[in-house]
Amino acid sequence: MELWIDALIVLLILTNLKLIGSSRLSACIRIVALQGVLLGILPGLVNPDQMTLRAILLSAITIVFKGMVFPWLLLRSMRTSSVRREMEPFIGYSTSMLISVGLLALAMWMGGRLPLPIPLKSPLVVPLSLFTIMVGLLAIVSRKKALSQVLGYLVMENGIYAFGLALALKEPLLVELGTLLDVFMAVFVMGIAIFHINREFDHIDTDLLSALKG
Amino acid sequence: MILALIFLPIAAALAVFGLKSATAIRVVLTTAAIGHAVLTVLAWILPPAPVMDGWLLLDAPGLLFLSITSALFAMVSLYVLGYLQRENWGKRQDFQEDFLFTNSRESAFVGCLLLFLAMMTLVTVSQHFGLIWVAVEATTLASAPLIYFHRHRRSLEATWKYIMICSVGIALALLGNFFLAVAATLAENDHVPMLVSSLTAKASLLHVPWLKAAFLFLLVGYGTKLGLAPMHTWLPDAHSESPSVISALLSGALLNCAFLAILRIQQVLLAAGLSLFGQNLLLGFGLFSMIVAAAFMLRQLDFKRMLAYSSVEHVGILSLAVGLGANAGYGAMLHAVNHSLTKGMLFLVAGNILAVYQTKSIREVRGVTRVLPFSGALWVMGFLAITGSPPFGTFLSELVILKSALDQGRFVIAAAYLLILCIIFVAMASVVLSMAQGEPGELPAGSRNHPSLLFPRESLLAVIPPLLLGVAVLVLGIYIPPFLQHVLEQAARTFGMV
Amino acid sequence: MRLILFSLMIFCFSGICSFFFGKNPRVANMMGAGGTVMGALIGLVPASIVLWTGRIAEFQRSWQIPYGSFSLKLDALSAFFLLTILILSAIAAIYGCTYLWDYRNRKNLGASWFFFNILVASMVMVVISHNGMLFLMAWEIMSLSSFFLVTFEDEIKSVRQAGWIYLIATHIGTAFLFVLFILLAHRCSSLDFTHFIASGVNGTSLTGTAFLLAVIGFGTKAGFMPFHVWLPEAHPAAPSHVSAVMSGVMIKTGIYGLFRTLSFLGRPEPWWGWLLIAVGLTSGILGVLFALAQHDLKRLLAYSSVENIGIITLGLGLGVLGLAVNQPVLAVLGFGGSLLHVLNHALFKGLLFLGAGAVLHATGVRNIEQLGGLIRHMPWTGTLFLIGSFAICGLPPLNGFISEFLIFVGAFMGMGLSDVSLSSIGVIAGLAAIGGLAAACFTKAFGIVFLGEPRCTPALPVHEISWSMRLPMLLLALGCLGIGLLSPWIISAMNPLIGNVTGLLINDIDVHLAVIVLPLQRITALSCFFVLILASLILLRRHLLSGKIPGQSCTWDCGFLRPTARMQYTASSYAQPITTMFGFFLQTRQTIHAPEGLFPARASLHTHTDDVFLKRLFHPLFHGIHRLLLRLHWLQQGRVQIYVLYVAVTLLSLLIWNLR
Amino acid sequence: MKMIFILHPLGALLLSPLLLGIVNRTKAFFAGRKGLPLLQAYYDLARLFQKSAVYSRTTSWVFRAGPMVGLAAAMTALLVLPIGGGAACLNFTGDLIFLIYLLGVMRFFTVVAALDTGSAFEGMGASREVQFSILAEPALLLSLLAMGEIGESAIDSGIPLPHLSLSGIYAGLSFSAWMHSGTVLLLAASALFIVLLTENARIPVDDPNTHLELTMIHEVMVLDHSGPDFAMILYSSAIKLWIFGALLAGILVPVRSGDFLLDGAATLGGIFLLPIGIGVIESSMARLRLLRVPQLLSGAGVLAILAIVLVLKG
Repeated sequence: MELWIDALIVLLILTNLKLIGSSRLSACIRIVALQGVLLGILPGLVNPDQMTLRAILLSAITIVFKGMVFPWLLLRSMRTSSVRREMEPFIGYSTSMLISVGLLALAMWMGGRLPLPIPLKSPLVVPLSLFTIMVGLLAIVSRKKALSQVLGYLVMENGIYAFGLALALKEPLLVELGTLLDVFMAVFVMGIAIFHINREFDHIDTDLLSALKG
Repeated sequence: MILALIFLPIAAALAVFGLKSATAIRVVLTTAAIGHAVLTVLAWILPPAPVMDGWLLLDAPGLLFLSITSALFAMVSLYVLGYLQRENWGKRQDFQEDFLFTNSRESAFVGCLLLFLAMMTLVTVSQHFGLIWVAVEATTLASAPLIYFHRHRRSLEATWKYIMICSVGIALALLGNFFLAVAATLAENDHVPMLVSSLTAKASLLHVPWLKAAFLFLLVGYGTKLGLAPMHTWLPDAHSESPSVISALLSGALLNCAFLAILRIQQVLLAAGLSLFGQNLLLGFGLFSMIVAAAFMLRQLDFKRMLAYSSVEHVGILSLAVGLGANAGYGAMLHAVNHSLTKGMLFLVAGNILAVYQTKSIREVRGVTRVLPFSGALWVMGFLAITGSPPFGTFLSELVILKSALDQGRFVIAAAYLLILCIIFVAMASVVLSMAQGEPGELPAGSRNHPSLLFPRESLLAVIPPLLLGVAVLVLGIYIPPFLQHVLEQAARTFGMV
Repeated sequence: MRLILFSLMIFCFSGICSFFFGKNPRVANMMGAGGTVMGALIGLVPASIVLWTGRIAEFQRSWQIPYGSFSLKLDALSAFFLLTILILSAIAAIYGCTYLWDYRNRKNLGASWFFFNILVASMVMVVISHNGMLFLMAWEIMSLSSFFLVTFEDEIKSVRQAGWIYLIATHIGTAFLFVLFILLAHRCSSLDFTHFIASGVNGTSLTGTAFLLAVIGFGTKAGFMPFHVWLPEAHPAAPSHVSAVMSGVMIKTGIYGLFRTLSFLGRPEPWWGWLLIAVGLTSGILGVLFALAQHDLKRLLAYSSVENIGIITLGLGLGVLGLAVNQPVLAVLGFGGSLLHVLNHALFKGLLFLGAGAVLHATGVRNIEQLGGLIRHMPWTGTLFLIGSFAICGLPPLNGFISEFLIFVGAFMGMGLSDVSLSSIGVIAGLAAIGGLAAACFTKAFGIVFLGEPRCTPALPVHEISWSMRLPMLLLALGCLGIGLLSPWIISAMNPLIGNVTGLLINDIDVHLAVIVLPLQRITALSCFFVLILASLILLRRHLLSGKIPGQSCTWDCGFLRPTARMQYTASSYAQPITTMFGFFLQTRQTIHAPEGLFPARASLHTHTDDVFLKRLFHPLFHGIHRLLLRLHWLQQGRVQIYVLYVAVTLLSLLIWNLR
Repeated sequence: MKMIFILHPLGALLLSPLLLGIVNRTKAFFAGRKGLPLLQAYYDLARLFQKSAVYSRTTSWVFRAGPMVGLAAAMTALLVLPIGGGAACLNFTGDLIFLIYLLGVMRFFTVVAALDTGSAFEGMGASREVQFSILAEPALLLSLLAMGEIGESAIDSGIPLPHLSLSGIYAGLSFSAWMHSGTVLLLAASALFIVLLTENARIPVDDPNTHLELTMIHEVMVLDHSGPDFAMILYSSAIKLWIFGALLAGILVPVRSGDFLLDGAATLGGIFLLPIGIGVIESSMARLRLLRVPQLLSGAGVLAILAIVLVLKG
């Protein structure tokens, strides 16, 4: 069982690295979709003993939204907006790879410093989530396109989810649904914003969105 | 009753989304605002019972911030009536870069406004950390379209930054909530519910490292929304590009909500005996924010941006005060009230000036006291109030904070605090005076006010709301009514300060 | 007490009324001025009662603000300042009524009167308030209302600049006062003055700090060098009756504050006295030097206010020193002279500013170099201005001499004592030098403006001012003469006041005052004798010249050549020997186009003396801070990526710092 | 106050013009001329009082008032002036200040009267007058105080705080005072002498005889006065010379018998010797360059300060 968990976690980590490394926008979107699906599976593996209806429902929703709806939205807006297919990073791919490896180490260290009150099946969950969040931030910071920033945001959310779901918090459904809804809304609003940006500027290159300063 | 407070605006919003005719929309807006205000007043008279087994409950700080929000919203909705009238809805030219743009639909605008109100109300009344988070995030989403009311590039850019940065911050806050949950886990299948009350009750059992980490995440997360430097970066853009009414709400009410969220977690830290950890962080952030604000208010070219930075400054003062603790907590509560009223007033007046001069550039605005005597007077008065000169309320709160700093023997902090306040006074004075005084140049065509006549007229709807706010600040400087005093002290005591 | 509250109400009410009647200048004038006069008359009653009897009137109400309580107290000190404030304000109001009339078509007189009344009310409040919060509020309202009065003609750039400097200076000064009061009420739950005296800080290590804070905070308002920078800017900018009030009484509230604070701090230490004397010497000598170098009449008067504040401070320092080394006679004479000079300066500086206002009103010119020969067109103004100048030079038999005489004698007393002697000699030499310089300064001011021939033809036909402007000046002049001739009685009447300040017993004070009263009586006698001789000489001259027709001619000048107005000695050349003698302090800028060639073209010489402290001290300081802060501007680049980076970095660094 | 004290002022009023005559005589003697009669000053005064006056159209009443105020001030000053050990009619604590400020009154009105003519010359003179007085006043004051602080004055009776009033001060300047603190007295006396030369417009500071140099001070200010006005000016300057003479002679002739007449007579002798000294200096020395005068005066100030520091610390 642990084997599977670790494998899954390593897989997630690899998706992060691939996301940072790959240059094609569409590829990135697909990776994010994959991540979403994997995340949906994760809780089931981490604590199989409590596969309540609620947990299952949650996983299902997760997979549906993160694995299908968001990627579909993104791909659609990518097609509608005549956007070039490259990521156009500030920081080169190899450099960002190096950075992300460093971040991975950092995440490991932090995970070590924060012992869980109730040890999980795998000690890697916390580092994984932290790492995913950092990678998301890195994606937001180091990429020019608005789309890629939304991607980064999604990855961040995934990280947070990894944490939340893996710990299967004893929280009423409301909160989780609420959070999920919020994320959905956020991405939705961002999509609209991108649509408008595209209409106003004929590009979604947020690097050029820097008129307001000082 | 609490539910009524929340659902009245929501219902109104839904109604508005359906409506077409402008008058109907405005009627609904006003009625909703007034209703909300009335409900708030009722909440003062007979405290409402907690709802949803303690998830929603109105304690002293909640009541305080709720009333600020409600009062400000009432004023703003009054102002909005005049504002929507003078806005022309067709395509029109932008005055900085001359491209054409339109406004978004009135119904959408008002609807989002009402939703915004509902979500802020939710923040003030909710006791559950998850719920607080949901509400705060919802405020972001509700206010984004408001900032993008004028559909042109700069406002779009501002909106984008607002969404992006705030969402990131909020996401971090979410993680913070999860950390808090971890900290609250006692054993397999047993943990403290995420209610403020229960967390404070069982505070001794919480896991300290996780609690600290949670606090860091929540601080940074909600701090982004609050506008603490260096997470404040979205604030000037959003405030300067959104319509003045929205800016008034953003810095008058929204910041308070984020502040309340941070105070809640501080409350838990206090119960867990970690309050110093939180206070020192808040102190540091507060001072840094003040410094940054001062730096950007010097040689500022855009008066709405200047006001935005002054919000950053006052957020700094607030968190500095909480950091100082003791009596400064009372000062912080009082200052929150004063700042909201004053800043709301200033933004509304800025809206009047903008409407006549058609520019936000400080250099091009001269002789406001001639062109708009009332707005000009209010502008100067607001400046004096916001910089904490007697006899305005801000003076009291800032003095209380200063006194507790000195009484604790923290002379360096007190000195820095005073120095920054003086610098900001200088910066604002040179801006505001240069705008208010002097010979007005020629105004853009179609403005009724002419520098030639000694007593020009202004529309009541544009003057009354800021005037009322200003009077309120003035009164708070001269006399603090006992009931308010009582609630302020209670609120301060809630966060372990007095 | 009720009467004072009543007069306060009158001030506020009339101010507000005149504000609302702003559209009708005549009514606004009537309301504003009338209200001020009436309020002043009512307020004078309790003030004089308290002053003569020494009884203390109090008023206590609780007040719903932190640390606050609405408690007023009218003791002799307050009453004295109250008297000064009310008298001068009322007189200035009468004057302003006519003075402002010319602006009725360009300005909203209502607003001006509103702020004037508020200013008076707040000054009254400052001197009678007995609670820190109340004091601070009144203090700031005073500053703000006077600021709005200064920027009356805000369409002029220099006026805006002046107002700006004034606002900044006074606000920063007030910041020091915040700290001072909080320190005084250290760990107290209230800022009542009684707490200051009771618990306070006296005896603790903070006393010295508190004293320094008071000197800076109140000194900024009073115009101690180097905190005087706002004064020469603001006074010329304001309308003349406002300058009279500001320079005559408003800056004195700073002195009042110092007196008050000293009463909280318990027994002073010697170095306080030394510091005050040093400040006094600096302000006195440099103030009059700068005054001498000015071309603008009102600016000159403003600098001379700095000088007189210096004299007042000398007396104050002497008194503090006396208390510190336990020499009551020093305290009595020093404080007495200082307080009396407060009143005197209010009288003659008010007179001079009103005179300057009359000149401005009649000619529209402020530059001394362009004026001249006015006394033949406006004999009243000229004569009254002469009286004012005579008094401010401290020459007998007018009032200026009396107060300086007190301080002189006090210093003489101190000369013998071991650790006071040096400072006493400083005071003596300083006062003497100030006297000489003041004489130079005001012979220049009066002589160049009113005597000789007009140096350039005035724009509008010069006319004598109306009686409504003449009468106030006349009253002030009479006041100068009266105090000069009635000095012995006035001094003995000041006994309770001095007792209030020094904390000595009435009888002891009488003993010490005896030292000065006899001389004053003789001085009065001699003054009368002087006047007698003068009168007889006048009669003699008339008798000698009777029957003879005095010849009329142009100025003889050794019959050189027919003198023209352009050949007259100018103000700058009159002051030049002295300004060059002290050129080191003044740093006067000169631009010379010397005559060249056999048939030289126009030659010209321009001199300008800016304030050394403003240029060398404050400008660099503020620019330094400014540049330092502008360094931070790279933070806001406009790239959303960078912004998110800030968030991330903050978070990570905090986490690492926390988890390490 | 005994009537006898009136003698001194009256004597001063009568005899002061004589001093001018003595000065001129001395100078004439050194120049090898016969010179004017001793009483020339009286003749001049008489003649001028007879004459009518001529006024410039530029001038106002200030111009006419100047001489009278000056004379009145000088006469009043005589009342507080002791003659040697002999007390003045009126003495009181700090009367020295009153004296100095009366001289200030005199100066003030001379100066404004000069400015009233609107001529370049007189303006120039006025400006120099005030410039020098700035330095002269403190020197005079401090040197007087230094003499007071010697402490001998305590023995004198009747005067409260004798060391702070002229009469008391001068009563104390006996031989013994010279014995134990001669240096102080010498310093004070020399400072006083320099001030005397300045205030009375004497060489090396000023030259009373020339009227047409750009370097004059006092004389140039009174160019336009004529007739009775000029007479008053002449008279008041004579009295001024007398005043300073009395101050200086009081130091240099330390006869303190306690008997008013004796002391007065001795000092009177001193006063009459003084103009001879002035005359000697005037005929033996050239006038200083104007720029040097301030240095001379500040020299006097330094001497005075030195004196007072000596007496206070010694």
